[in-house]
Amino acid sequence: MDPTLQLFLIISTALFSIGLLAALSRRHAIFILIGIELMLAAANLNFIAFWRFGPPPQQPTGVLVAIFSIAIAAAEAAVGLALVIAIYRHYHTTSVDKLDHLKG
Amino acid sequence: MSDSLDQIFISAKHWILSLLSGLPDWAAPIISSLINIGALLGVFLTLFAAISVLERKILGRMQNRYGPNRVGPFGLFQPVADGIKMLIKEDVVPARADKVVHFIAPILVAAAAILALGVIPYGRNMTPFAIDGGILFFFAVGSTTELAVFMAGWGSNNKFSMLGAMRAIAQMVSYELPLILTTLPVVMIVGALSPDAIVAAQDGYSLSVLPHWFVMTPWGAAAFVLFFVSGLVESNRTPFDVPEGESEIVAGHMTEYSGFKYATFFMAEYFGMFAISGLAVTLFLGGWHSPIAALNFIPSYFWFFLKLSALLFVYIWVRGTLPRTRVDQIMNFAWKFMLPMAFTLIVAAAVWHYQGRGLAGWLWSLVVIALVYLALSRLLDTRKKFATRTYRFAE
Amino acid sequence: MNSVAFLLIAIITLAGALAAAALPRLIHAALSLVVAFVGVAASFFLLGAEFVGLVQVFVYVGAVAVLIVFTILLTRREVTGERGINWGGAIVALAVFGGLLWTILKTKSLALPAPQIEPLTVKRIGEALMTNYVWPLQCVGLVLTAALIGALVLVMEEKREEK
Amino acid sequence: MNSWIVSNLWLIPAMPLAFSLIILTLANSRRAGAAGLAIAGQVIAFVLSLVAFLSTLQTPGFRAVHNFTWFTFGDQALRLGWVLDPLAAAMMIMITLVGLCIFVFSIGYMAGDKNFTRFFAYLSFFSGAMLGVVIANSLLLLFVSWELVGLASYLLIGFWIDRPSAAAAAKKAFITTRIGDLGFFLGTLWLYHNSGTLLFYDQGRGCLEEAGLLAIGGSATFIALLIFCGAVGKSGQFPLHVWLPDAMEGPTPVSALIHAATMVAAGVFLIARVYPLFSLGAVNGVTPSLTVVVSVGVVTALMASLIALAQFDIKRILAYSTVSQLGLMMVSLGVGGVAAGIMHLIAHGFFKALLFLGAGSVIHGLHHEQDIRKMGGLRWILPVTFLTYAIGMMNLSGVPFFFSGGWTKEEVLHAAGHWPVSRLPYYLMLAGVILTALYMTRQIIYVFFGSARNTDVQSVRPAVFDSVEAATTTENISVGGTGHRPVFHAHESPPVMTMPLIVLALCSILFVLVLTPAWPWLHAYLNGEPARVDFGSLIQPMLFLSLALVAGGIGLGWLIYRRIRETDPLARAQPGLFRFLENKMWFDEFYEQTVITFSRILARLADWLDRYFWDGLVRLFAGIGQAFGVLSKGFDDHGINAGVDETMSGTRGFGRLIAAAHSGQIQTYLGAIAIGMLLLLVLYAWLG
Repeated sequence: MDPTLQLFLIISTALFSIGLLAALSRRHAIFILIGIELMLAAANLNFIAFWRFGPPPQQPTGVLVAIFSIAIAAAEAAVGLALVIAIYRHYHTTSVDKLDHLKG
Repeated sequence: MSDSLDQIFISAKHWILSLLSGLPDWAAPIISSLINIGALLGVFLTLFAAISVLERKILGRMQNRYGPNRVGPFGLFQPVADGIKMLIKEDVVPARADKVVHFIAPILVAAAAILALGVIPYGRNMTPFAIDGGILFFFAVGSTTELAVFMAGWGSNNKFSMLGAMRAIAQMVSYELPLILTTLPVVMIVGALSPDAIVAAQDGYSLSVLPHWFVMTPWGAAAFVLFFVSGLVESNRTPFDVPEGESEIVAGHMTEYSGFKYATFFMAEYFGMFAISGLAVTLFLGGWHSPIAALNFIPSYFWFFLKLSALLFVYIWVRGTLPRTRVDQIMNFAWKFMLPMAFTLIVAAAVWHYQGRGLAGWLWSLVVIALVYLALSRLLDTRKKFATRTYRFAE
Repeated sequence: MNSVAFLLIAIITLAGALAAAALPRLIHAALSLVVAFVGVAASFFLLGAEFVGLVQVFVYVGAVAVLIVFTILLTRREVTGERGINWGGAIVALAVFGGLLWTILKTKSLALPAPQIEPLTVKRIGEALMTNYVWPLQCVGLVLTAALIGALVLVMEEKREEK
Repeated sequence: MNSWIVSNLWLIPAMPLAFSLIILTLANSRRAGAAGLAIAGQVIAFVLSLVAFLSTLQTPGFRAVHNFTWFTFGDQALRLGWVLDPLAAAMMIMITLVGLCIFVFSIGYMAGDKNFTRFFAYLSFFSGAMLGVVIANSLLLLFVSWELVGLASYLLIGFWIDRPSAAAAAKKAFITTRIGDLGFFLGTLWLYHNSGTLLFYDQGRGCLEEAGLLAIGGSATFIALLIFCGAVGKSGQFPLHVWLPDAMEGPTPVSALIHAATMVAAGVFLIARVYPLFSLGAVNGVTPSLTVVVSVGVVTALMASLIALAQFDIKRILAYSTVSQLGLMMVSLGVGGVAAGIMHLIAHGFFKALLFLGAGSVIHGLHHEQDIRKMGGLRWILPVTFLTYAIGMMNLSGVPFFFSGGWTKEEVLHAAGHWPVSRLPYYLMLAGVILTALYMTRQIIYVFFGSARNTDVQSVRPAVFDSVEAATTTENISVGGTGHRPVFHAHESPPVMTMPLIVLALCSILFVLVLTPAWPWLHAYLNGEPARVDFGSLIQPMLFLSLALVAGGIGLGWLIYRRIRETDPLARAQPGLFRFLENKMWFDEFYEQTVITFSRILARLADWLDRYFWDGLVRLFAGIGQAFGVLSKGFDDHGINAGVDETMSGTRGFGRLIAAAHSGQIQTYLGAIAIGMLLLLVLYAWLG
């Protein structure tokens, strides 16, 4: 049995949920970034899967969007990690629990 | 006759596969891959053994001493003795180490190096893992090395290891950019990421003596030099061996490794060197093409390994000649000279292309490179920052 | 494309991801993340998008993972920051997973097999990038440059204050 | 060349102005640069003036204008322009040449001043502004330049700003001339109202040409008189002459520039320029406005001569002589001798600059001593200065034959003698000639002859010069700055100061060549006629008369002042009269008692009004406002605030409720987003 689109979608859903889990339940700021990277990877997987299973002849749109999204993810990771370092230097913590200056 | 000699290994592989024709369908590609892997490992392990003893002998020659000359004739069995010594040594793991990471690191390093070797065409039809984006695969796998080095440094839980790993990652990340950017002109001119296509593009001769290798063009020659220097850094060789400089931080990220794990690191380093040199041969030195049309009867793999050996000799030569550079010098060199030059080469290659790839393009791209080189050397001239040296007591 | 490979890749990917989300030590989580990324890259290979898979390995393993690891090193002083798991978040994540799964399973039209396609060469991708998608490509280049400079500024600013 | 210089005539004033601006940007230490730039600007202006002058020689009565539109309002266009005619060309030559000499002289005179660069910037500015007056072909452009001249004179008279007397003199000069300028401005407005143009010459449509004069008609007298007010102020005519002697507070080169080339010449030039306005509707060459000009000129000339007789400040004597000579020029213009007036103006420009610079040289040599009673016997110590000064004195006194001043005075007297209304001005002028010779003889005897009367001056001998230097150094600090150069063995001024004197002396003598009745070239040139050579007319009866008068004046002066004692001979003979004259006929006191007192009373009245009347009104309104305020506050407090407070507290309570949801923790927000997404998903699935 060859894997169907549905299977790939389930995998990506699982990946997304695990990313969400990491982003929501862990208190270290880097874990949130890890979670976000996982969610992005899940989205990329979706793009590629939909491209692959689309009716031929396919335009390489899904692939290109995935490439762009990887580039953006790299930028996001760079800025996000720089932020983590800046926050760490400023507040001497990386725990998002303690970063609640926006508390209403 | 020469063709059959040229394709002798391919024929052998097909003969083995034909012997196993009884097996189910899905097994054939696996067997084929296994044969490739086996051949690859066999060849390069042998080469590793040979180079390890040759390096010591050549270095000895350069430094006015004998190299290893006790084990076997001319000391040729020295690698065997070394191997046995490594294997029977105690495998020491520090008590506070992160054991899993510490264990995985050498495997990952070696795996990356071997994988990188897989995409290089060693002869006509002799590419173990021929994929469309071979160059990209090479670098993707190569970039894993950094992570492995980090794991080694971090997993050892040792300050020297950590420092070494940091140094290694810093310089590898810095030099990965020029390394990749110098391949770009070639990729651009050929229009493909596949090593086979790149080698094929360097076929042909002018006047049947001047091969159409990319190293014969101005941008190609410059790119080759830059690539070679970046390769030196990537494989942590002298003069860029600060990550594992014995006199500074013991052995860098390998400090806490012993026995077979250390041997694996050692082997991975040499494999990395082979891979970089092999890629340099593929990209700039015409791969397995012979230098003169008349010598085409000699099998392709012979030419490849001849060029590879020549490059490896240069590696050893450099190691025996140059002192170690400082960390800040390495970084400045990467960001202030290598990177701008690499970008320039892309422009120069474009100029070459749009001038018709002839003599005019040759000259124009030389002009571009020379201009930028002169400008950079003016800008980066540090001599004026120092006062002239005066000898007070040594008149 | 065969199901054995798919199964293997799926297991590796999900295991790596789960480890990345749940391992107590940050450094292990980061390394597990690399495994998950490699798994995703492998599934790209499986889907016929070799180039994207290579880029995925190249960018995530070669760059992002190293960055994360470096950040962990630079912010290592705080070891006892982790105080258990926020279970509310876990429940939400589980609920989202349930909802999405239910939706996917409910949609019958998704259970379609892969059609035959001509292989997607790097040349095609390159041509698409340089023709139809040249504008987004430039934008991405700009974004990357801006992010690079922004990251540098973010990290440098504090350093100067400390002096 | 011809058309080029006409369309680029603006360069002549623009060069000194531009160089002045450049000098202003220089540092105080760039002395050589400042002086060099100023002189370069002047030289360029001089060369351009020469070019302009040469192009006016082509035809007699040459006149070329270049007009352009400055801006347009409504359907009216305000047009400016410049004119090149013999009058302007001759004036330009004189101004640039005399200015050049003064600039060069200033290098030596101001050598010790710490604001050397500023001085040259102002000088250059002054010269440029005056050149603007000369070339203007529009009353408005003339007025603008006129006011720039006023500003420059203010800046220069008050150049030594740390001296209160200089500041006061600058203010006085500025305000006094401003009174006249008010009249000038009103006249300008009236002129514009009537003629619709301010251009002098505009192809028959200018206000000095047929059509324009026709449009002005009967009001010309009033317009002319109003414009004359400006000239009175600028040229120091009675009754606005009081600022001119006080302007001596400025550095001596400034006095020279004001009295010879620029400022006071502007008034006379203005009358000459708008002469058609004055002579409009003349019967036999006489109009009411011209009669006023003559009267004012006569009064000024005589009064100033008399005052000059009793002054002791070397520069003040020269200042009053300027006032009297200007009166003479006014008379000349009034009686119809425009060319004679301008000729005298130009000749006066040369010799008065010479006299002032000579006085400056004396003052410089004596370390800023200006009292002639403390001088004497200087003819051996300052030989060059003495010789040139004597030439200047001869010019001013009106000695004919060799001195241009004498010939031009002849011309003026000649014109006055033919005035049809009355012979009185003529006779009074003759009396003025005697007086002029008298006071100049007095001055030169006081300064150069006899023996030194003051210990300070006595010690102006080489042997003991250094002790004087030490004794007067303290004074010098306040005057010339600290960098004053000691002149131990050079009793004469340096060449940079004596060279201009010599050049000016030569000019004033050589100028005779174009003045004499034998070849009245300048007269003809200014009148736009070809000149004739006629040696026969060289000898005229009037020449002997004036020669006799001058000789009488000088001889009388020699008799009276031959022996100088502690007090002035005239003071011994007529103490009351002398005191009257010495105190400048009590003009300042008179103004103090009348004009200034009146304005002070007015000011007190205004002050009282401000304090009590207007302030009371303001207080009243303020009280009303306060009352409203109190009322409004009560209403606010008890009416509106209560309602607003209720609303606010309600809002605040609600806000607290909402804020509780904002934990500030990113994960809460992320979770909320996830839940929201989930809900959307469920909704979507539900509907689809």
